[in-house]
Amino acid sequence: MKIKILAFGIIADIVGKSEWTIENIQQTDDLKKHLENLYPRLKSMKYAIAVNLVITSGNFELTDGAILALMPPFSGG
Amino acid sequence: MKIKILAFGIIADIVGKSEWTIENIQQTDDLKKHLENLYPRLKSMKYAIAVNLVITSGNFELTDGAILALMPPFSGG
Amino acid sequence: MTNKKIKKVFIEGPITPSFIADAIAKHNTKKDIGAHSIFLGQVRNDILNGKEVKAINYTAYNEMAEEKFHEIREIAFEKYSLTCMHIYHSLGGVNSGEISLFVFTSSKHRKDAMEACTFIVNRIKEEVPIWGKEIFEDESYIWKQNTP
Amino acid sequence: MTNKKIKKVFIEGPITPSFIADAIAKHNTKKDIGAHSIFLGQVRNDILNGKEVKAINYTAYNEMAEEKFHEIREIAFEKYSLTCMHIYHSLGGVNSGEISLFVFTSSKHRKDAMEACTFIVNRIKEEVPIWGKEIFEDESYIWKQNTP
Repeated sequence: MKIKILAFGIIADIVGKSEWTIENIQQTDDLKKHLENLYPRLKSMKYAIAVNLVITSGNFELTDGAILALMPPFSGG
Repeated sequence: MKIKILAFGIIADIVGKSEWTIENIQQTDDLKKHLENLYPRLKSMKYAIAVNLVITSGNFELTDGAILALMPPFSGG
Repeated sequence: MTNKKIKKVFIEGPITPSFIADAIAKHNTKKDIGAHSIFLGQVRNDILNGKEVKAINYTAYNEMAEEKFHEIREIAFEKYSLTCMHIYHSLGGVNSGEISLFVFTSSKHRKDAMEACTFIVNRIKEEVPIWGKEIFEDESYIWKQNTP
Repeated sequence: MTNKKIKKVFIEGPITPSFIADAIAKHNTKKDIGAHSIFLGQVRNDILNGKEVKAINYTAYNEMAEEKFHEIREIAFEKYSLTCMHIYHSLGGVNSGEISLFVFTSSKHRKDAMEACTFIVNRIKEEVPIWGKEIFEDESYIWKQNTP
């Protein structure tokens, strides 16, 4: 199972990339744990996770081919 | 004692002039009575009276040289 | 931030889009501004008794109107944290589809500019002695009545 | 009155006063409009840690942002009686003093245009995935945080 990940704003800076794929992650909580291990600064960050363009809440079950976006607070306008 | 009268909007149409002077009128109520006798359509009209640029309420005592404006409801914008 | 001098508000005829663009462009040197709020009043071709309004002819009690505009400016500057405020209103003929009122407020954050703009427009409609004569195609007219 | 097609919102670089003037001018054939409300977001030269912001560079999650803009449009058309609505937002670099957001609502009477404009601006700030990077004179930057 493959998930495409997009990172935006300060999160892209922290992880050093804005787009990559990841395998064998089933749920958004697993992904968060995985990323926060690799990039400890993420632990103190506020960010939302969108899956296939919809913002998720709680622990969200992922499906193969999902596009997941890591989004810090918006600052448009 | 002389008072200068200005009429605006529909009131200028009714009285047929927009500026004239009048003598021997002491109070705004007297003026209203006087005008409503001459122009009965004014009786059913809503209008404010400003004396020297300030809108009056109730019966207002006039002084020589006052400038009095007859103002129907505003419709700017 | 208040401005004690009486500013010119009345413009003969319609307020043009290019006049509005110039007013906006002038603010690009005021770099502490984060938000502009603009209100534009446009003349509608309302149908009244089966006849279409083709223009409004505006007259005002100029002396009192200028005092009122000044008063509204002062109150708005006191009430809201504004960097800039501009008010323009047409006198004379303005065709349907053309603009007769231009209120322009600027502030650091959006809330002040937006609330001040609404406040000013409402006050103008209520308190400034201006009258609009709605003129039909056949040159007949009626005196405009504002909706509250 | 709703418009089902996704309208182009993003503009590369700043939104110019002449672009705004053109948008206003196009409405002079829509003679049932009585009121336009416009909000403009301008880039401020804020001082942060002693350094002056000279520009903001905007990026977005385009696909999601376009859906969100569309959703906001639909809700605003349902909630308010509007004749027209236009939303433009910059992507890429916008210098301080330049305009990055242009929201434009039109209605018969002023209340709908004004309330819809405020509603749309608030929704954009809260819900649309756009990020501003505030760039200082020395090319260093910080990620912008919106005031609520």
